[in-house]
Amino acid sequence: MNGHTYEILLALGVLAPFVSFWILVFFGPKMGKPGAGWFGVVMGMGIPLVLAIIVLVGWIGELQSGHAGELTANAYRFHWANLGTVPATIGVKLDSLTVAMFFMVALVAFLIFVFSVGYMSGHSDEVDGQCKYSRFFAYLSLFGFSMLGLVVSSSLFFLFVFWELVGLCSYFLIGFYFDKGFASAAAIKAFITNRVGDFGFLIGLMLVFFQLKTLDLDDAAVRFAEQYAAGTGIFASQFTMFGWSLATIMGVGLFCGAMGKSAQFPLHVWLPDAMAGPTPVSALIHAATMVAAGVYLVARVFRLMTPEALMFVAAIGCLTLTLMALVAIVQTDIKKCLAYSTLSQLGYMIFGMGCGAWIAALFHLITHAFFKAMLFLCSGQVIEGCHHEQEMPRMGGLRKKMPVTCWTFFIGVLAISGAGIAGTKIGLGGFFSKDEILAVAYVRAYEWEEGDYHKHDAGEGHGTGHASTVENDGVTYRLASDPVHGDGHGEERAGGAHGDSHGAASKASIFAHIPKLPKWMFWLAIFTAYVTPFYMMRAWWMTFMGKPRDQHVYEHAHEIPLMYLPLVALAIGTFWASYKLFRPLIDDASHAATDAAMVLATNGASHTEAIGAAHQWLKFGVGGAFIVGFVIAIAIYRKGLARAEAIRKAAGPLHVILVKKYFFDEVYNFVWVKGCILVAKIARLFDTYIIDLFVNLAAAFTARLATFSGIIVDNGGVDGVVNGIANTSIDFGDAVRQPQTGRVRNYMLFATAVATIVIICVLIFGLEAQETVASAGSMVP
Amino acid sequence: MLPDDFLTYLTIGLTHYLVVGAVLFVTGLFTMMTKRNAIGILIGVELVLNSAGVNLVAFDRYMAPGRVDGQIMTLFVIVIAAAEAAIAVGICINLYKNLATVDVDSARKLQG
Amino acid sequence: MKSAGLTKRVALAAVVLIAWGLLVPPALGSGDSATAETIKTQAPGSPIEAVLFYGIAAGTIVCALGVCISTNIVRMAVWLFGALACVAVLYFSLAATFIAAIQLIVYVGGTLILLVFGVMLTSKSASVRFSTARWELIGAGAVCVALLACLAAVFIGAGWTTIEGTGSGVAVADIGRTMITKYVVPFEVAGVLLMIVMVGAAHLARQEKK
Amino acid sequence: MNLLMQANLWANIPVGEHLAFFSPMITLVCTMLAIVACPIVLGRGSRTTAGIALLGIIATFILALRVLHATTTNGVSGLSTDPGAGLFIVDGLSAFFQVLLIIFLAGVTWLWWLGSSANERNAPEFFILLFGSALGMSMMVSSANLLMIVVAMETASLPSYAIVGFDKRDRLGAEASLKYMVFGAICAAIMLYGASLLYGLTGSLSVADIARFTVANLATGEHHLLLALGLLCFLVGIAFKVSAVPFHFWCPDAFQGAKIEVTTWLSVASKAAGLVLLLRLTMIFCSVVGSPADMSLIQPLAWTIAILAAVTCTVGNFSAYKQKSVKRMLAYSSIAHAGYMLMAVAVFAHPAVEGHQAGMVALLVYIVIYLFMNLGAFGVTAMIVWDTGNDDIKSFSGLMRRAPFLAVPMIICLVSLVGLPPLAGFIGKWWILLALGSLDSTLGWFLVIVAVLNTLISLYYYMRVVVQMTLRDEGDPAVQSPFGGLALVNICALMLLILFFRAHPLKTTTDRFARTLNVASLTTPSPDNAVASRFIEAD
Repeated sequence: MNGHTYEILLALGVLAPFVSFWILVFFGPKMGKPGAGWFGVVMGMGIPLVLAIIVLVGWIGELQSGHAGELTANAYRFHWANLGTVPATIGVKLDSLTVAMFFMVALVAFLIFVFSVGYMSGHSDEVDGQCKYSRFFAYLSLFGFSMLGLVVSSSLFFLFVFWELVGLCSYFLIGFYFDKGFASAAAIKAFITNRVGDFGFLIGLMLVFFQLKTLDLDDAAVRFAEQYAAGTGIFASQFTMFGWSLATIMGVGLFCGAMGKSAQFPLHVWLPDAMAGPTPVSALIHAATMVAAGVYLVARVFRLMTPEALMFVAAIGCLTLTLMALVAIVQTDIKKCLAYSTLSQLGYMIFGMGCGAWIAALFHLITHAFFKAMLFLCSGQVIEGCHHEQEMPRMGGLRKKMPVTCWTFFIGVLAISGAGIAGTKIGLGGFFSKDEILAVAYVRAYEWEEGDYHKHDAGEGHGTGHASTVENDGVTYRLASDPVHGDGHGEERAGGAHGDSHGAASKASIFAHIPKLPKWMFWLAIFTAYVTPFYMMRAWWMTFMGKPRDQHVYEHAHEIPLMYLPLVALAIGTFWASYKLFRPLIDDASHAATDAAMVLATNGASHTEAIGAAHQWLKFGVGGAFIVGFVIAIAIYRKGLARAEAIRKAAGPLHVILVKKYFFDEVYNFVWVKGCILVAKIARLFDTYIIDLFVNLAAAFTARLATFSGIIVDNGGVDGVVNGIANTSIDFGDAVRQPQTGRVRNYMLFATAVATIVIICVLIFGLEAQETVASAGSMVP
Repeated sequence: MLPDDFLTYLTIGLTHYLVVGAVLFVTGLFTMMTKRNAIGILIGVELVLNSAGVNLVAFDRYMAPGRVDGQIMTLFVIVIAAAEAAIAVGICINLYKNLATVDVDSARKLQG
Repeated sequence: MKSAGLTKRVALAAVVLIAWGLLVPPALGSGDSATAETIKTQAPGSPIEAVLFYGIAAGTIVCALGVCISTNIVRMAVWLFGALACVAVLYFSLAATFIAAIQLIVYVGGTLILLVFGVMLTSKSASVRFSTARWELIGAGAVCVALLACLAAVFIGAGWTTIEGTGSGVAVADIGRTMITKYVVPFEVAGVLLMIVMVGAAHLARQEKK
Repeated sequence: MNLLMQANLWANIPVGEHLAFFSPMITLVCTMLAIVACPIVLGRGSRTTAGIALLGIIATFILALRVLHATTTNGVSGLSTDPGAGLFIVDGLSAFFQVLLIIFLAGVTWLWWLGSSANERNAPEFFILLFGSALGMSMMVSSANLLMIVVAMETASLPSYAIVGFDKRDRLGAEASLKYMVFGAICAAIMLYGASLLYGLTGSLSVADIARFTVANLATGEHHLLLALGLLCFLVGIAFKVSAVPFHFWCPDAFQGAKIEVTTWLSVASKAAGLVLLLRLTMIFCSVVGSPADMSLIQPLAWTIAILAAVTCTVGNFSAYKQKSVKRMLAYSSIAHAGYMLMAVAVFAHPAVEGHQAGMVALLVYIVIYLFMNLGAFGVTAMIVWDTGNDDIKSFSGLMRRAPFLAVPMIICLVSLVGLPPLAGFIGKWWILLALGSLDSTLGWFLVIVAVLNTLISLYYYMRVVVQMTLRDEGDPAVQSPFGGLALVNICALMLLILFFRAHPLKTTTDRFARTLNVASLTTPSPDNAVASRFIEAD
């Protein structure tokens, strides 16, 4: 194919769900119950999937014929508007990563759409009886539009636009069961927590815009490298904050957006609550696609990250993956357990990004999308089958009632645990991706010397772009068990050199001093690799194995083909597609990022052996981890819950900490609510001693303050920081509206009083400046 | 018995008129802010407008004699005052028809 | 009751007048005479002029205070009449005879009558009093006193470079000519404005046919 | 110009080609006269009156376009770098505003036709007041003389007071008009007092003279207190017009009490006129500054406007919380938006020379976008009010089901009001932020932070309505709304989408207007400008 065929196909794929959304909004109710759903499946995701397959097949052809690089370089942009003097473009970013992500999103989403038709058939109309069914698919379609748009955006600006749209859809879908109070609370919590992250994103975006003078992803990377080499622009600034340079702040700011969307450590609070949404939504948005958008964003702006910023990324990822895995151990709600496992896996991806394991992290993203979507759909099947029972202790023994679900779930457990036979090519997706992240982390922590990159690359990376890429190709580290190794993709795809010759010259110097990774990060990641199999096996065992613990639930349990067929498809994907198909694409995409700081950690020539060696012993340490985890889990849960109960008693406070999720919500409560109470107390002192002087004038104000503090004190147990902030805002709003008494004379009094105070201030400050003025007056004779 | 600069007391200057204007201004404001009768508030507005008139004419006399801009401005102020009064009385009558009172404090349904 | 109110008012007026008298003159000396030489020697005012001014100014201020203090709307209208008339006399003393005449004709003759109509049309008993809350009085009073202090301080502190003109004021013809040349646009607009206002006021005040 | 001045005094009367620049306003006056006269011949019916009004609007629109064309393409317009005591300036800015105003007037008339024409017995009065305020607003933006400004502002205000209480059977309307009138009267009086002080200082009513005096005063380091006092008092009047805090109290009460088409009219037209007037005054102030270096002299002005903007924005947004009446919520929202727009004016007033173009373009773009957002949002509210009889937020519940063609535009308008992409509101805000950022000064960054935080704050109360429409449903019956109304709000929503995705034409157009005004080169005098300027010359 030639011209801009791929871009046009991708753009059509983005637009189809948008059209579907509008049609469903206006005509959905008339389509009726299964009609609207099937329309959503076909129009909303079927078309994009077909287009994605066409593009994928074509693209693999291009890779083999070596034209992909040119196509990437000539990707289509059209001028949208001038922002100030900076032209903003709208366009499609066409490279292997886009193609891979597009296909992954379309495929997973399609399967989940199909699942939803089944899931919603018995589910949705319990509220109000109208509109709800079609509305669900309308939202899903809108989400599909936003997510696909996010993936193809070539400009950071439009990426942000779709980013916000995705957040909006998430908000709508979490709050889908709005009649349940907790669902709307969770929706608001998610929305506001994400805004906190987006605030950082916006700062990063502004910095990119003002300092790099572009919003295009590729241009920004080029400018960034140029500015570093010349010491101009963002690198000329002496501004620092927390010891970070402006360039680092830009990177951290952009990452803040990812922290919100991917629910990283301090902003993770919304994701477990988001499980209040329908299960297909949890699978699609809160496990497979949207939350991974953060990782995708980091991958896209990787080239704008300084080593300090990446260290921050790694630290956040490391904290998230460990802490959340531990919480998952004690969860009893099946969806919450999966949610925490998602958080932990997202932490792995972010951690991998921070380490420089660019390929491995994205690869983990894809494999995770498949098996986590599958796991969530299984849980949806279970929940639907068990009559909306979500508590695992009340399940058990379901394997007889829902065999397909049971065994697909088991495949997911194996995949997430990284099951595979060490030293061979046999294993599931998670086995390879997670191990690769750990191997890179090991090298960064133990065998990395500051300036390493400089040393090696100075000698090797300074060829032409083409040569360096080929050379890199030849020595690019591949896992021992890489199934695509040697199948020919590697050599041919180098043709375009990805227009990165500019990077080759400057990259040697930009990140000459990449620091070592602290060792604790590596060990925490290893530790978590042992925890993961444990809690996953625990969940599976409690749900499907053993004896039924609740007869009522057990009797109700059933499964329907419309829902388990997508499961089977995803299970196959877990085995095959994720590895066979996506790994080479991501590998190829990595060349676009090789001028970045630390992809070299995996691609740098001299580290190949180091990483290979690391993996040689890691693969027994980590590759076997799943067996250890499984054995412990089975040992504890084999005979029901009694043993677990005993351990819980023994663990005591530790268990409480985990169940309370490290008291995160409570700490937020404490800081905000107690802070407000303190303010209220101070205000009350003010009441007592000063306000009384203006008794009547201040009466309304005093009353207001009292109510204000009253609200805060009475609702001491408000749910989390979000309500605290919201209430504070609302109360501030009340305070601001105090003068709006409805009495026009008071309006005048207030306005005049403010004006008088301003005049007095002007006079006081003006007098100082007027000392020498004798007279003034300009006369026109 | 008389102070030495007694004559300066007798020299009426610009400042004198401005101070009269200022007093009119604040009495007008005070009237507007304290009267509950809508017509009373209007009377306050007239006072404030008159203070502007006094200022303008005084400035015209002392700062720009021969130019008539100030006086013309005063004329327009008077016209505007008349127009405002007409509209205001209309609005007051309308209020009275609806509320059966001209107490502005009773018109407080719109608030918050 | 009535006399007590009157005493209170007179006392208040006297206090203000005394304060004003103490405040203004010394500043005048430093302000005007210091700069007068640079422009033009200023003729010393005649005692009669001064007495006349102080008399009218006192009248204006007493009437304005009367408006402030009265609680009865009809009394307020009467005090306002006094204040407007005094201002007209001030205009006379400023040699703006045409403006003074207009002030009397339009304001006193038109606007004030309009207000009195308003009073009569809207009040079943013209002597209805609405009491104002004490804190509002105090607040408004504080704002107004502060504002007056500011204004007075600025006016007295400013050294005015005044120009003595012909002193005889401007001819009415000048006003008329400027009005229809330089200011013809606002003049016409004012005409349109009056028409609009007439329509609006008539609509609002008219009894709606059922 | 010289010829005119050499001729006798009478030649200062605008004649001939001058009159052409007044043609839109003259047409408005003629339309009013026709509306006054027509009841004698044709009767007082709504249909007749609306017909005449429509003819007037069309004629005015064409003439306004002609003026716009003349001022922008022929290069005969522009602010003189020697703004010699002009009374009235017709240039690209005022012409552009007039065109917008007429478009909006047509929209409001459309709303009135849909909602009130059927049982309105006083259509002529309504239209005279509406057109009267439009006349005042279109004069305001051209005024460059204190007297002219005062007269124009009163012409805009007085009919507005009356029109708010137009429905005499409506208790809330009466109350609203009283409050509006009383508050407006005090602000106008204070403004007049300030004007008298400014006149006293300079001996001239021309804004240019006052500006020159100010700059001269500041240049010598003499901060004349009277000058500050006069300017502050004068600013009160404009602050009232744009409902800047603390002169915003009238706004929510008047907007809630008025008929919805009147609210729509005031929410955009009155505020925009005030803002453009402020921009005009700032422009004159900038123009008399001699050199770019001296621009820092007007720094206090920029800071005054900036602080006003920040406070207005914040108070407006916070006050909108918890409002039950959607009209009232939108009123507070309009206060907040006035704050955003004031930010653009602050950019314009900022000493950084590059701020001129950016600030002006940002303001004009914002006004255009704001026009559609508000017309759409109020239009939907209007149809809810007509159908259910109140504008309570509860009336909006389940609107997605009851009237998807109302709910979707409403969501679009509200999200656009928040300023989220992909809607035009984002563009408006983006350009303001960009203009602020381009200043690269404390003032700019301060306002950027305020604006971004305010956007976050505003999210909550707009979303409340969205949530009510989409997620709540109390089973109310479907909304019956006229087709014309649906068309109106959907056109507005569509415009918001178009203006986002095709934002460039709007930007280039406004850029062009800004360029014809030579705002970028305000401080570098060129003789051409002086010759080409179209003043109704004074003196």
